[in-house]
Amino acid sequence: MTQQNQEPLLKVSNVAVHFGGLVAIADMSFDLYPGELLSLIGPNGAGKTTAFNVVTGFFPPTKGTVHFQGVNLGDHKTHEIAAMGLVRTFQRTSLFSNETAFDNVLTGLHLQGKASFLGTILSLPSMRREEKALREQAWELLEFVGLAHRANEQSVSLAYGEQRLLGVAIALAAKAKLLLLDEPAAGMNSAETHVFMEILAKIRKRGISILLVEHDMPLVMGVSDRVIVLNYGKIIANGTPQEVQNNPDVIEAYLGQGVKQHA
Amino acid sequence: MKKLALTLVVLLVLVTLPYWLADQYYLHIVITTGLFIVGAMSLNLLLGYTGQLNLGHIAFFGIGAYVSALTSLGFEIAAPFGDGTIVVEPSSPFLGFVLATIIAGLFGFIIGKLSFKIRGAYFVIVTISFAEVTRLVSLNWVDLTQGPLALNNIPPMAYNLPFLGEGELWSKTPNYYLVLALAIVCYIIIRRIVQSRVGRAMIALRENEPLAVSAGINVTRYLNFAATTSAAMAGAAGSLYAHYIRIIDPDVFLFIYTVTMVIMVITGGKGTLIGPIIGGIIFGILPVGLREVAGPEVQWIVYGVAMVLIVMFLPQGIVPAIQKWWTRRTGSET
Amino acid sequence: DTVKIGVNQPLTGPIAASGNYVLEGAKIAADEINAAGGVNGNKIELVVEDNKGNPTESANVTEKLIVRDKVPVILGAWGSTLTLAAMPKLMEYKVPMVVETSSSVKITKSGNPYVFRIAPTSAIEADNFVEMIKPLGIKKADMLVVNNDWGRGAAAEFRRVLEANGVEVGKELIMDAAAQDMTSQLSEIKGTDADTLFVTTAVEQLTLLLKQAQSLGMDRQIITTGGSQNPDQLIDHAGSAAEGSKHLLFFTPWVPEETANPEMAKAFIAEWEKRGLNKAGLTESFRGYDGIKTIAAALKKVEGEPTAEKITKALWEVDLPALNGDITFRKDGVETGKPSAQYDANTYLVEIKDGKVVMVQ
Amino acid sequence: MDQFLQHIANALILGGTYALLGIGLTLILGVMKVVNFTHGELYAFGGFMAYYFVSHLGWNFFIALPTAIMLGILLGALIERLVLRSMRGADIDSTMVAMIGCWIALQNISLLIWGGVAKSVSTPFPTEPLMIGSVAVSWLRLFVLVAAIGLIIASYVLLQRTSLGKAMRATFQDSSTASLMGININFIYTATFALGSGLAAAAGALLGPVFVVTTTMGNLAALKAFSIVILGGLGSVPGAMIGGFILAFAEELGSGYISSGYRDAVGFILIILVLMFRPTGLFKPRGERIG
Amino acid sequence: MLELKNVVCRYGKVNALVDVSLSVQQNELVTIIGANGAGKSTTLKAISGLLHPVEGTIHFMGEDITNASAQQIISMGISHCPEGRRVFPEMTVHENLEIGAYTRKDRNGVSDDYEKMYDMFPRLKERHLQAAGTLSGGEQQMLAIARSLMSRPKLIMFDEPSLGLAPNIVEKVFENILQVKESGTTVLMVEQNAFAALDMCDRAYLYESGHMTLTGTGKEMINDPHVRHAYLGG
Ligand SMILES: Nc1ncnc2c1ncn2[C@@H]1O[C@H](COP(=O)(O)OP(=O)(O)OP(=O)(O)O)[C@@H](O)[C@H]1O
Ligand SMILES: Nc1ncnc2c1ncn2[C@@H]1O[C@H](COP(=O)(O)OP(=O)(O)OP(=O)(O)O)[C@@H](O)[C@H]1O
Ligand SMILES: [Mg+2]
Ligand SMILES: [Mg+2]
Repeated sequence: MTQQNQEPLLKVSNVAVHFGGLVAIADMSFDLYPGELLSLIGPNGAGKTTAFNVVTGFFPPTKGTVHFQGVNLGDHKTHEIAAMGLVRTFQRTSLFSNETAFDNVLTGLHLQGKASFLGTILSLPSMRREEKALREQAWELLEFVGLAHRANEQSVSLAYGEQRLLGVAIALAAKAKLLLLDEPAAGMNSAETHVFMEILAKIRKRGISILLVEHDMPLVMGVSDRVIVLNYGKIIANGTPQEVQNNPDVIEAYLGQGVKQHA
Repeated sequence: MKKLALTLVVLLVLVTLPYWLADQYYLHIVITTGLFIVGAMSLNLLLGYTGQLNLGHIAFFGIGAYVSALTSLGFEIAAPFGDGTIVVEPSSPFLGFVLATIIAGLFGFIIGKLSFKIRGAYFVIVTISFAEVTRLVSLNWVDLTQGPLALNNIPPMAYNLPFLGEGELWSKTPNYYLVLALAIVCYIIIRRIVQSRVGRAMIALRENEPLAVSAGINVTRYLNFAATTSAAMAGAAGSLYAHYIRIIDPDVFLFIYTVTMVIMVITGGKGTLIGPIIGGIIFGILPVGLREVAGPEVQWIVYGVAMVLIVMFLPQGIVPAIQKWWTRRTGSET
Repeated sequence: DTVKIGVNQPLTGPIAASGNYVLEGAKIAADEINAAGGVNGNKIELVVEDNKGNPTESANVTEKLIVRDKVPVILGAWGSTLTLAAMPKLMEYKVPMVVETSSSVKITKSGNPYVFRIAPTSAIEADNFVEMIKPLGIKKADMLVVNNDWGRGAAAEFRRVLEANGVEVGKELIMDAAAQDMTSQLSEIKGTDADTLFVTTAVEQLTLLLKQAQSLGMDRQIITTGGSQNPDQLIDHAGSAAEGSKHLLFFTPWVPEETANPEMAKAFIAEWEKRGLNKAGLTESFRGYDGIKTIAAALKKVEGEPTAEKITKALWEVDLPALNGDITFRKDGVETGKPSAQYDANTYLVEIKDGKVVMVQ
Repeated sequence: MDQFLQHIANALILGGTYALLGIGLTLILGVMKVVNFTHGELYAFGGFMAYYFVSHLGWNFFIALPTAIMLGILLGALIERLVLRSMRGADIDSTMVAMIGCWIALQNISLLIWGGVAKSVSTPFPTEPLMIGSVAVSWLRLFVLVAAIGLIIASYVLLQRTSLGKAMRATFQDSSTASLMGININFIYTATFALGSGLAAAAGALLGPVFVVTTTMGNLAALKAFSIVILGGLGSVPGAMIGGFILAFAEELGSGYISSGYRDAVGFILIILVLMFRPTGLFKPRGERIG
Repeated sequence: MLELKNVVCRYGKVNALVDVSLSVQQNELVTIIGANGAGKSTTLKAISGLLHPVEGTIHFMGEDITNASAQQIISMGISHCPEGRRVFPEMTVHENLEIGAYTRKDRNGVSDDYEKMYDMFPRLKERHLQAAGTLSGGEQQMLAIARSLMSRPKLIMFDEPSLGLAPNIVEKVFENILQVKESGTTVLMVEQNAFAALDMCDRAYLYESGHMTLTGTGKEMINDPHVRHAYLGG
């Protein structure tokens, strides 16, 4: 799967993040290659979500740089980074709460539209055509994650697991080249997780690379090409699922003994 | 189909209003209320859709009023740098109207820029502060604004158009049509904005800013657009107000006016298109009705209590409540 | 039948007190007239509207009084901005208004032939003040005025008169009408070597100002202008801080015998007290009384149906003994071609001495 | 120089006044997140009570003060039960409009009761100023400053140290979870609003003698209070105090050395500037994060 | 100890629970499993009074708590660790624990328990002065669990306690839940990690779209073909 010979799609170099005195990420470097599904795992508070925040430009790293397709993201805002095709989901479910599931996705499709301020005020025909196209895409996406039957529900009134899926749909709507998923399967039972694995596979078929943060080991080990383990803001392991799974440090710091039994 | 019919009826009523509304005094009330409704609609664009409450909205209305008045009256001020004076000759009220709209919009843009990171209560206080500053400037820059001495004898709105020729709008009826036209234009613009991708971007900012930006929405850009548009509309209304009332003093910046607009928006239903209009009609008519029946203090008390009751029983506002009731009755999803 | 008279006053909001006093005065006049059988057999009826101390509202209620209630004449509208806001309506409908309080020079100089002002302008007040300058030994003066047409107007006029009479005018500071803390301005004035401070503002702010001047240990002659600052209220509220302050007034209920028409004054004061109204209101309420009396005098001169047009004409001929003096109108703002009417009112200077109000001769 | 010192003294005194205005609102706006337009009315209410007890019933000021505060607490509790309780869960703007309604109604009720004439409250303090060198300071306002600092410390301790205070913060951060902790949230809502109202009344009763008592005295006071609380950072008690002093210095020096007409403008411009650089005020407690 | 009879719950018009009956005996460990949106969380909400059933009754220790307020129910000795953490964001970690013990009077007992919690989750000790809202997801989950234990309840309800926790922490949490049970507290747990949950519990209920469709001992459930296929992905 991984094409090590290629240019990395995402290049994280010596990133550090401090909050006041507190070191969230000490020193982190890794590459992600086109088409790859890379998992980032590690104990709670290791710095995974913070890594997502830095990569997507929610706040700048204290040290180090992030490159996407060779572009230094240092001087770009989050919405610009998203426009480049680098989109994330959120760990604590994050939706447009008072909107229906459908409108959530429709809003997520923002980048697919061009409607300018003036064009909107004049409501040019092209605008109306575009609007129609967007609505169709929104339906497709809901189908894709299997929420079409919930399209007109208020997103708050969806069950936890469904809200997770909707989050993924919104991210997909932004035409991601690289999708950053923060614990997408949290709150899903193993059956649902299997369904989600299939969705992941379909996403990859669309040629979208994925950086996955997840604590569900069967899922991670099942889908990843490569796994990076973060502990106290440092990378302690980087390799295939097999290697990582049997790495004593990783077992010590993160997996614990029960992992086999759960898998 | 039903909808279309309804719209036509409403339009018919509005257009014929001056003819069956015998009493000029009522027409006067309709005109001033109409201008406030435009203010409320524009406020709603910001509050209802981007979720940012602007408690200084009247500033743009006032700026529009002063700009338009000063353009049509002309003025003479000491040059800011060096000595000598800047003299501006009186020009047409219509030019005043255009400038009022543009300059108010410009201020809206600036406020948007200044507070690009500021949200919620903090945005509220920035806007209040801005309005107070404009009030104090209008009060103290006597050379320009006559300060508390007020700008009076403002000429009425005038036109000079290809087919209609020239004219000045002294009487109420033409002023009414002017306000009506402005209101309709603003309504259509707002409607097109909020029902489009642009509107969704604004709502996204209101609902969940982090998610919005990570979906690639440049929220500050849309906030700015909303602020500018809404300010420009308020400015336009202010201009018409100035040429209709024909006196402007720093009291146009009074906080209570913004409060009135906010009341109109919230009781009517923020984030709905007709909410501000319904709220505007109620709180435009209410004082007039009360004036007939109650003493001054009592008028105010009833006014306040009415406000409380409406939001207590319809916290979402009147229009959403009606919509809910309607969908429940017809069972049809809207 | 009855003749309607519109009354446009601030009855709620920050200046409600003054508006209500004027209204009470107007009512006394109306009752008195009706008790005496009305004018030319017609009872008069006051149609009262609240302008909330807000110009737009003032325009609104003027419109309402004229169009809805069909009043042929109006009394109003206390503050100058309120009056200015009402004036275009007078023009539009050609209805006269007797202006009882507003002092802004503008009002009678903006070419509106429907305003008849019985209140003194700041100019008149200042001119009347001239003979006081020497006796009071004023050499150098500062000014502290409220930031509105009234305050700024007064500052300009008194500066004119003082400088014309060889008095040096130092600082001229302003304060926001709503301001409660003037210590900053006062500290600045305290720093100067002037012997007198001229103050123009409403009575509430004046009370604060006197208190704060005292708390800054400031001792110099303080003279207030404008005529709506009631010494009784100052004595009650400011206590020792009010001691020694001097006030320009247009009516002096403490010494009715000193007023223009003592008998009328005594009767008015008696009626006021009989109605259990606050004595502090007298220096405002007399305006309402004189205003209605003026209108009634005009009505008397009208034959037949009293129309706005006839009343306007009749007002010019009024010659009426009133509380402030004998009211007659002269043309003002002639240069505009449409002159307004102005009455040259009397002014009195009083001083607060050991908690009592005494005239300054 | 003397004048400069006088300005500094004035600013300190004024700062105390402003801080006092702010405290009640830190509870209701800062902690409870209710945009409380009745703040000014409770302030005026406190003033009128002080006036009534001292000038009509001839009570000693120091008995009138606590009584006025108690009544303020009661009035606050009443408003909460009658209006706010049924609006729980309604969004912040609707609640704000309800408060605006109460504000307008209350203000005109008091106009009906007290009339438009200003009232003044006689004070137990000497009217002659305390002279420090050439600088004059009013005893009364010195007392206000002390009282303000006292009340601020008290509210700080209440919120940060007592379990009632913690229950308050918890309730307004997440009321349903708070109820899962066994907190009686109905009580907390009423208590918080009542307490905030009591503090507003306290400010009114203390400042009544300093200024005059009028039905509209609350309007400007409320505007200042809002500015101060937000300048300081919502929910931060020390913030409210610092905010009060900063605003006071800006205004005093602004009007002393720029222009008395632009006195308030200086304050407002300062607020805009501060928020541009600190969008959540000077001392906003942290607790937000992304992801 | 706890008994639900024919409970029906609605959100607006949506039926979230239909005719659910369920019981928990003194000192039992009972788990509820089921798909997304099956109504598991709703059940817990109904018990702790965050939500009142439109039909049916709920009894706790013989008393009818169907329409009691959350606060009353909690003070009767029930603790509910809600779905989605719900820590108090602007309060420190330690203050959150203090609030957890809000109903308790025994000062010393409480301070011992702080120590217990910090031993269970050393990470929380490191962070005890940090604003809870700035904790990582998992840290917040630990805090929520610790907070719910602070009240020393008779019955404790966990809604997906393992959610967002690292595997080794999950083990630890489950061990602790067992300890809690040993120490005499009754436990009702909703868990997506069905295998572990069924493995450790005494009895279990299976929910499907608002209905309670199957119940039995943990072992029985694990061996039930339908459960195996639908929830254990086996
Ligand atoms: N805004 C902040 N202020 C202070 N500390 C923070 C902030 N954000 C994160 N932290 C700390 O930084 C560390 C890393 O947080 P992060 O959310 O990246 O962990 P994580 O790897 O995502 O953990 P989890 O698996 O539990 O989600 C945590 O210890 C957290 O307490
Ligand atoms: N606040 C709400 N408003 C409206 N409907 C809701 C609300 N919360 C839950 N629901 C609906 O009630 C049903 C049951 O939800 P519940 O949260 O109990 O499911 P669950 O079993 O906990 O699912 P999950 O395992 O995803 O947490 C779902 O269909 C959900 O859509
Ligand atoms: Mg995380
Ligand atoms: Mg759940």
